Amino acid sequence: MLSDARLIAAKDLRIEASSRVLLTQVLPFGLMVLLLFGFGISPDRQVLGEVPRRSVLEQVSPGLFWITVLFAALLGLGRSFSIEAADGNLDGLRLGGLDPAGIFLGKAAAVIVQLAVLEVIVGVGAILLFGVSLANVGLLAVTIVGATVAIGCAGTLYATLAAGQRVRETLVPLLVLPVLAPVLLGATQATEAALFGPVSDGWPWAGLLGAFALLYIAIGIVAFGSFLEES
Amino acid sequence: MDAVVLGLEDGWQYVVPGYAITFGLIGIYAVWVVRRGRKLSAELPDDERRFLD
Amino acid sequence: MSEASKSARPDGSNRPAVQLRSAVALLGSFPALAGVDLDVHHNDVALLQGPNGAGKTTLLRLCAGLIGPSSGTAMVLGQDVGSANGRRRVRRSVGLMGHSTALYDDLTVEQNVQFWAAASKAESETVVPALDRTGLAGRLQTVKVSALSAGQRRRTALAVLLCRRPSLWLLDEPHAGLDKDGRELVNGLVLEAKDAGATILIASHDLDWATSVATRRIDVVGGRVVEGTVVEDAVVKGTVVKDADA
Amino acid sequence: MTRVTTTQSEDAKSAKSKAPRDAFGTASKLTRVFGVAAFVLTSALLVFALVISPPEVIQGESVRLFYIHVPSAIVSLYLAFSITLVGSIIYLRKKSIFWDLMAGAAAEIGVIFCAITLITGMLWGRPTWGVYWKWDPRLTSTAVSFLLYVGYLAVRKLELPPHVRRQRAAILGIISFANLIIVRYSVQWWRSLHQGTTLDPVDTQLDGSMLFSFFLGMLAMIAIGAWLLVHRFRVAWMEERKAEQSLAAAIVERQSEGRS
Repeated sequence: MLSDARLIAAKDLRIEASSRVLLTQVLPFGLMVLLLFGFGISPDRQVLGEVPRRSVLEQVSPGLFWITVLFAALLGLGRSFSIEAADGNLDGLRLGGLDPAGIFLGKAAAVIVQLAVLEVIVGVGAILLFGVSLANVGLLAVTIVGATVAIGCAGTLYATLAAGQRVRETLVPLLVLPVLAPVLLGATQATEAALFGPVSDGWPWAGLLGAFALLYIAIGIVAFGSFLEES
Repeated sequence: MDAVVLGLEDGWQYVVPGYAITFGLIGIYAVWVVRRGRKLSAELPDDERRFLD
Repeated sequence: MSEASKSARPDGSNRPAVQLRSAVALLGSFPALAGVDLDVHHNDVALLQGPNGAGKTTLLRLCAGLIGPSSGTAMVLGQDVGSANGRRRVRRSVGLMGHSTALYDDLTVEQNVQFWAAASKAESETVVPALDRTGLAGRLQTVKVSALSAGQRRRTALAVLLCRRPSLWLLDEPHAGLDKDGRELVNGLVLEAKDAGATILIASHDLDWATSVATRRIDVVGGRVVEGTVVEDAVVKGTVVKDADA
Repeated sequence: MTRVTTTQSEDAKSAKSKAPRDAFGTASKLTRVFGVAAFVLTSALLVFALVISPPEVIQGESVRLFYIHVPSAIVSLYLAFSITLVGSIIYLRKKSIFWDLMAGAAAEIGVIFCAITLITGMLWGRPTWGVYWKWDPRLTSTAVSFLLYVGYLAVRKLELPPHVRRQRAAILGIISFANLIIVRYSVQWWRSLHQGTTLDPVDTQLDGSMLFSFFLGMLAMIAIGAWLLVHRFRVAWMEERKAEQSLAAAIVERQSEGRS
C-alpha cells in the first residue's frame, strides 16, 4: 500500500514539477485573494478596545489565510483529478494492480505536499500584507500539518466521488466545503491562539485537526476503492 | 410595518410568516410528491403501482 | 472461488477466455450491450466488426473488467466480472488500448511507460525492450507526451501494453491514426502475443489490416453479437476493403 | 394542512373517476392513517400553539415558533438523517434497493425539514436576539448539515449505472452522518469559547399548555414526516420500476438496431 502510494505521489509531483500549474496559476490566485481581502476589508480600520491596538485586517488574518488556503485547495484538487480524467488515465489506474488505498494515500499526499508549499508562501504573504507578527511557531506548524492533511484527505476522497462526472467542477466544492467547515474553524482558532494568545487555547483545536485528519485517512483507505470503481 | 398597521403585538409578525412558510413549504413539497406519484402510477402496469398496506 | 482461480490461468483449463451470456451493460441508462452471448477461446484472435455505436467499445470495457454487467453473466479469464473482486482480478491480466491512450501529457514517453509499468506491477526491465520494440527508443524517449503526434501516442500506449504482458489483449481501433509502419507493428505485436499464448480481441473498421491477423470474426450489431465466423486461413488479407469511416 | 387536503381530495377523486387507471397514486391505507393523524395533529397544534397557549414571559409571542422549530429540527437531524444512515448501512450489507430508496427519500425529507428549522429559527431570532442570525451553535451547525445533505442528494442524481450510484450514495450517507456529528460538536465548542450563555430556543422553559403545544408539534411533525416519507419512497419505487421498464424497452430497441 505504501509503495503504491509513493509511486502515485511521485508521479503527481513530477507532473507538477514539469507543468508548474499550481506554482504559476494557483499560487498567484492565492496571493491575489489576499490582496482582494485587503481591498474588501479596509486596511486602515482599527479594532476598538484591543490592547495592543490592531487593524481589523490583522485581527481577522488567521481566518482570511485559511479561507484562501481552502479556495486554493479546491483548485489544486481540481487539477489533481483533471490530470487523471484527461486521457482515460483513471481507467489505466483501475487496470493497474495498485491497491486503491495506496492510490488514495498517494493522491492525497501529493495534494498535501503541494498545499503545504502554497501555505508557506501565502502565509508569508499574509504576514507581510496584513502586518502580522509571527509567534508560537510550534503550534502554528502543528496546525498547518493537521489542517493540510485533513484538507488533502477529505478533499481527495470527495473529488474522487465526482471524478469523471460532467458536473465535477461544481459538485466538488458543494461536497467538500461543508465537510471542511470544522477544519476551517479549528485551523482559524488554533492560528488565532498562536498569534494573539493565549496559546493554551490553541492546542485543543490543533488536536481536533489531528483527529479529523486521522479520521479522514481511515475513511479514505476504506471507502476510496468503491469510489474508484466504474464511473 | 404591517404589524403596526394591523395592531399586532410584537412577535406575531414573525410567528405568522413562520407558520405560513413551514406549512406552505410542506404543502408545496407534498403536492409535488403526490402529483408525481399519480403521474408515474398512470404509466405503470397495475401490479407495479398499487400500494395496499 | 477456488475453482475460478484455478481456471484463471489460460493454460490448464478448457473454459473459454471470454464467456458472456445475455450480458447487458449500461452507459448511464443506455443499454450499450443488450444481451451479448459470446465465447472467445484461449489463443483466439477475434476481430469485432460492426457499425459505429454497435457496442464494440463497451464490449471491450466489459471484458477488461472496467464495467460490470447489469444483468446476465460475464466470465473473463475464469473470473466473474459481475463481482467487484472478480473485476479487480481480471483487470490485472488484461491489456486495454482504447481511444484514449491513458498517458500523462506532462510526463515524457519514458516516464509514462515507467510509471504504468510500475503501476501494473511489471518488471522495470521490461521498459527498455518495450520502447525499442515500438520504435520509441532514442530521441522520442525524453519528449513530453503532449508534444507527440496521435500515432506516436498510440505507440507509447502499445509500449505500456507490452510491459504489462497481458494474457488478454483488448485493442480498440488499434490501427487508427497509425502509418503503415505502425500498423505493421500492431499486427506484429498481435501475432507475437498470440504465439506467446495470449487471447486477443480487436475492434476495428480497418478490416484489411485486422483480418490479416484474425482467426475469427465476430459481428456486433445493436449491442449484440449476431454471428461469428471462423476464418479458416489466417491470411485473407485485402479481401474486404470497406473501411469508409475508419 | 395542504398535504392532508390532497389525500382527501384524492379519495374523493377516486370515488368519482370512472377509469380507476390514474387513481392509485402513492396512497394506501397506511398513508391515510398517517394523513389523518397529520391533519388532526396539525389542526390541534394550530389551535393550541397559536390560540390557547399564552405568550412566554421573556420571549413573548415568538415562543410560538418554538413549537414547530424544535420538532422540525428533531425530525430532520435526528430522525430523517438517521434513517438515511441506517438505510445506507443496510444497503451496503444486503444490497437491498428498498433501503437505498428509503435512504434517499429520508434525506430529501430531512433537507426540507432542515430548511424549515433554519427559517423558523431565524424568525425566532429576530425578535429574541434582535438579529436573524446570531451564530447560535445549533442553528449554525444545522445550516452546515443542510448543505451536507444537499450534497448527498446531488450525488444521488449523478449519471452513473444504478448499482454504482447506489454504492456511492450509501457510503456517502454514512460519512455524512459522521460529518453531521463532527460539525455539531466543533461548532458548539467554537461558540462556547466566545460568548456567555445566550437565549437558545431549546432552553425555553415550558409548562402547561405550552408544553402540551410542544408535544403536539412533535407529534404533528412526526406524522407529517412519516406521511411524506411513505409517499416519497413510493414515488422513488415507481421511478425505479419505470426505469426498469424503459430499460427493457431500450434493450429491445437496441437489439432491433441495424435489422431494418
